[in-house]
Amino acid sequence: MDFIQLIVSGLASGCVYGLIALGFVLIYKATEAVNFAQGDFMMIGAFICLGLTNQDFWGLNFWLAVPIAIVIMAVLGYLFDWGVLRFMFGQSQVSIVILTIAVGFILRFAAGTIWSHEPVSLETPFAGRDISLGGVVLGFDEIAIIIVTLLLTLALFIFFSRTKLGMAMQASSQNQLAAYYMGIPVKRIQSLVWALSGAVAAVAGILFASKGAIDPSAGLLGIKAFAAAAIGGFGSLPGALVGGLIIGLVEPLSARYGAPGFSQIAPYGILILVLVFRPGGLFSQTQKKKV
Amino acid sequence: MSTPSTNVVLRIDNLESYYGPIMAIRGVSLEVREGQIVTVLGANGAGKTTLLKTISGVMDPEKGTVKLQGEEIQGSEPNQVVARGMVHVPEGREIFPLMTVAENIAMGAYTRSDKQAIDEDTELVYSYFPILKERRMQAAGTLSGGQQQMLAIGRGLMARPRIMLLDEPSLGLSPLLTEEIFGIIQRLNAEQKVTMMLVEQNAAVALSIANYGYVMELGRIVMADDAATLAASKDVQEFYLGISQEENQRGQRRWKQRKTWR
Amino acid sequence: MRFVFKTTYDADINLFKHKTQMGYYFALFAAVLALPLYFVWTGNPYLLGEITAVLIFAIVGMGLMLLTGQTGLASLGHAAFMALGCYSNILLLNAGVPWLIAFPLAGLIAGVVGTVIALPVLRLHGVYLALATLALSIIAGDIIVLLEAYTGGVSGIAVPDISIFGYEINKYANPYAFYYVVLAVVFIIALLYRNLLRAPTGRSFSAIRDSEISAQAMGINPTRTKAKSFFLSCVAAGLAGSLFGHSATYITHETFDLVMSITLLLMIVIGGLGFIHGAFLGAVVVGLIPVLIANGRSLLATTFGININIPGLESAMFAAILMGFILFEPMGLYGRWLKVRTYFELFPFYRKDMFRRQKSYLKTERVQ
Amino acid sequence: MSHAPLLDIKNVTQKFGGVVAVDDLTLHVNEGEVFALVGPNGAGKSTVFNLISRFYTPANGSISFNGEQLLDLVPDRIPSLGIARTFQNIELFEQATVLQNLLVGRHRHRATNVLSELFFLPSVRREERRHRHAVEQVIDFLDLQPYRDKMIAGLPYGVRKVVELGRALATEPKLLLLDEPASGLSVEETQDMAFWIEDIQKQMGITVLMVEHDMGLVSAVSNRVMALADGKELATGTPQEVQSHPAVIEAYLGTSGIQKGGQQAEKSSAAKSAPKPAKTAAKKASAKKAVPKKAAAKKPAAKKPAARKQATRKPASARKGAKS
Repeated sequence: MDFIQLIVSGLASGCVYGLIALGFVLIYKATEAVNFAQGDFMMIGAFICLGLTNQDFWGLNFWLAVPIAIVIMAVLGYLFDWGVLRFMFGQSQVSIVILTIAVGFILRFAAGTIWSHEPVSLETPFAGRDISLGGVVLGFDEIAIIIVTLLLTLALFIFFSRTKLGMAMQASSQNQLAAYYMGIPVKRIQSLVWALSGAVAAVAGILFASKGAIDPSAGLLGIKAFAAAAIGGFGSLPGALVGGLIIGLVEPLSARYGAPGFSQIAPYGILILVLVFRPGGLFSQTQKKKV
Repeated sequence: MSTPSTNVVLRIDNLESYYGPIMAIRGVSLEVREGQIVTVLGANGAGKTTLLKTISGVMDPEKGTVKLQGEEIQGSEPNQVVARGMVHVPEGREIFPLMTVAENIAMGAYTRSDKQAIDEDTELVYSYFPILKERRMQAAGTLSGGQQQMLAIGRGLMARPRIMLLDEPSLGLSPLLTEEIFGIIQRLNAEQKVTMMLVEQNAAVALSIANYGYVMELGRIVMADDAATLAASKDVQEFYLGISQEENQRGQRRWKQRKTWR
Repeated sequence: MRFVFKTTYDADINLFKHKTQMGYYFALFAAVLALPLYFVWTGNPYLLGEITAVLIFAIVGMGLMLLTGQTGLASLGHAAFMALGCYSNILLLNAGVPWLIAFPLAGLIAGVVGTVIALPVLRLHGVYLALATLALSIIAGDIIVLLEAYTGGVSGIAVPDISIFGYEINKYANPYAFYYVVLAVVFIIALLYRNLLRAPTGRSFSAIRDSEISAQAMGINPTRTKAKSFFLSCVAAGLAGSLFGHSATYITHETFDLVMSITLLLMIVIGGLGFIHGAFLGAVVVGLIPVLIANGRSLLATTFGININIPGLESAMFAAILMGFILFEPMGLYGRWLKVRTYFELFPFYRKDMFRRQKSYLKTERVQ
Repeated sequence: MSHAPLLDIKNVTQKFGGVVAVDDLTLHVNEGEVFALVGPNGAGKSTVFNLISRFYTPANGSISFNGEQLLDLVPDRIPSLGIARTFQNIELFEQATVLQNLLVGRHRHRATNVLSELFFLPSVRREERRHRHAVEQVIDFLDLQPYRDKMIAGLPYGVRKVVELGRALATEPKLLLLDEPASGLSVEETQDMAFWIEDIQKQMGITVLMVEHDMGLVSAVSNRVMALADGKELATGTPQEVQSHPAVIEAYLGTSGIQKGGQQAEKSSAAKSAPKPAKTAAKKASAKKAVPKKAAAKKPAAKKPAARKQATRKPASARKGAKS
């Protein structure tokens, strides 16, 4: 039973990693850039929702606060691309990566200044409630995380592979010039992707904060989500989820059964192993150049 | 519309364009009339590709105007130009390598929403290039060079443009396919009334299907005339068609005959 | 504009394009040699310490530039290789090895171990390589803790002083001597770097960066070439790490953290990727901005009595300034310098739009 | 002259997923000849090159060069045997100058190591001078002087093609693989290319294997031609034989035989001056394959290339006379 309990909580935290990784993959799939601030986006999303709904702050109804927070994050994402990244259009990805690193620092500072550096929990209607299934106690928060993550991944997967807009997003990442030749408004599409990833970050943040406390440095979780995205194969949405779950499971298991200090290293060890044996990740999307 | 041949679709005035500090086009003026096939000839590096890119908004001009059906479009985003009915089919390999052939072709119709007509056009493209139909589930990046060129052209057709800019459609294609592609261009022009602006190294074929031609050298237009007149001109024959007037001496080729416009 | 009329192949092979250029660099060298005199005169060597730190950053910057700028491999793990050099140096010194042997040996160890660790991930490209090295960098901190017996782990370890033939050099006791030691290392590395770039190996590096497949078709072994670049880069990182240790005098598992790795990459991008000058310019920016921010803050406190004490403000300001650099100088500082130089060379014929950016477009990196 | 062929490809098959790109192909290239591969797009021509370069490993078969088994070697060992190549879509080092690109071509002649290069020992300088000298000869040969210190990124397509040829020549190969050397080149530049290929063969003694669609160039420079379709051999022989082969016309050449300058050339002087060899070639083909109807219908097509060959070849020999 203990083992199953461990698995369930591992799955839940894996889902959070997966959600953050989903944000990376969205941006990467559609713009080929890596958003190092995705973890901080998540943190900000959590704080916005928390600021709207917690009794210490505005005290809005939770079900009202969640969509508002998601919309605010989407707008922020859009504005970041529109106001900052658009000046960098066509520049190398390294520059964009560095921009996002810098933004992460600024977001962390902003969050600390606005909401303090103390860890806070999001007050959710399902906090502290659980059901017991044959000896296994499942928290409502854990169930919510798993269900929402699965639905979101599925929805995004369908969006990217079935809809015209989703296809256009992929097209504009693979060849910006050709996408323009097709009449795809590449810049606006990129802004939309940033909005989308902002919304996903908000969802991830809300779920994360409902499960435990959050503070401005929570964004550093993003680094583990990187490992998740890379394990899954950086351009693959289901890959991000699978990668997140792998990391979520490895962590508690290696902490329980491994040597002390090993659980810190294990996720990255797995990442390196995956990259060595499958350089493009589990759901590899790379292709050999044809000459 | 009673006299379509006098209707100017595309008019370029005194266009200048730079690659960094290098002036690639130096004051080009030309016009394309509705229903025409206009070809631009010139050696490599003459600025033909840059000209097309500047027209379609992929590059920003420094000076001058580009008018599409009377409206100035210079310096606008390429997607806005496409929305106005002008499609640029680029040279080389500007495809989406990780998407399938079918998805690439579907992207060609991005600006359209008439699903039934899109399906018909897709079938039309497949009928032009059966090999693409055969390979439609294959990632486009794994096609051979010539097949990618076919894909680029087929995809360009999907936008149902009023005017097409074609940059070296025959690049890397077999003689048979080259012939077929020019047949398709002629048919589109005759049947669908698509106006064409064609840049092509294969000057003989280009002139044979074009109504009007321009010759570019070092970023300038140096000759402009009816295609037939150009084809008969001594300089064009010598430098673009490879026909020499007298028995050729190899020495003459290496120490080039001076072009009269230089 | 100066046109060099080349009459021998040596004109292309020599280090300097012409006599005047050589003159500029000798003048620069003389200036940095004489710099400590100024601080002797003012009697406050605090700023010299900061300049020494900048030079140390320039050493690892050159190493990373070789890897990222020349070979096109982005590393987010260079702080780990600095740590490798630093701890090797300390352990060797503590084992009684003289500094003159321990120091280069530490660089060598960093190079060899770094390459062996990185070898399996060297066939990765772009973001995958960056993430793999990022993982290395994260693991490094934990490994240092695990090896507490040797590294001091969380509680840290003291760094012995430099001793050259009995002459003890400590950053605080004799800052001038320490400055010259660092300067000598900088000079040697810069010279070797330049030498490499004008030789076949340097060309094979940029060949790998620009087109791996055609480099292969020219007979260049990609893995071996990347490994070479990684090795040399790690040696530079190891040497810089050792000097950084001497400069810090006490290090813990947090000294060489992920933030440092990221800062290093920031540094060379801001300086200008692909140019050796970029490593120096970037080091100046990254090294001196925190000093300026701190000075500005103390200035506000002493003259206006305004005490700003918001946690994280400094790093946020630092980040904002970096954002400004990237946004307005995407080609890096060296790119700006080239523009300024062209302006003066062509004066008064410089056109404002000469360096205006033409629209540019990216293609996927997933096809390699 | 009965020694073994320089390049010997035997029963090679290459599949990509379900697609068979090269199907049990056998071909050999003799020392000193110019051998051309022609065929429809996707026939597997470039795949043959990539097999020789060892970018692909065939499912079965063998490839030997000068007695060495290429399949035992890794891609970066191939140039050291003396095989150089160009690419269909130009794979130059974009962020480097023309000179540096050509110097990379000298990589296989490198005699220094990293350590000596770090300290730039006199031996390194000596080697560098030697490489510079060799590269300078290539620059002279290809008239690349105006571009010597220019970045590749800013060069027009035609010049890049020449630089790529130069980089391959800088390796001093025994066998040169040219992948569509004339695609995207103007008539004028194609003629230059033809002269260069001829000089490469005759004066430098380098064997050339090329893929090309411009039948004018193919018939002007090549000794033997093989037509491929669907990875299989369609016909092999002299340019005339292959061009008049009905299956080749059907699958590849088409009726009007479009080529740079081809159409007009036929109408004017060339058609008058040299219809004879073409006719005999056509007759030969029809006699062999016994499809007289088709061959007769395609006669005009078969005529042209030969005519063009005359037009370009003759002056070439004339110049040689003038040179010596």
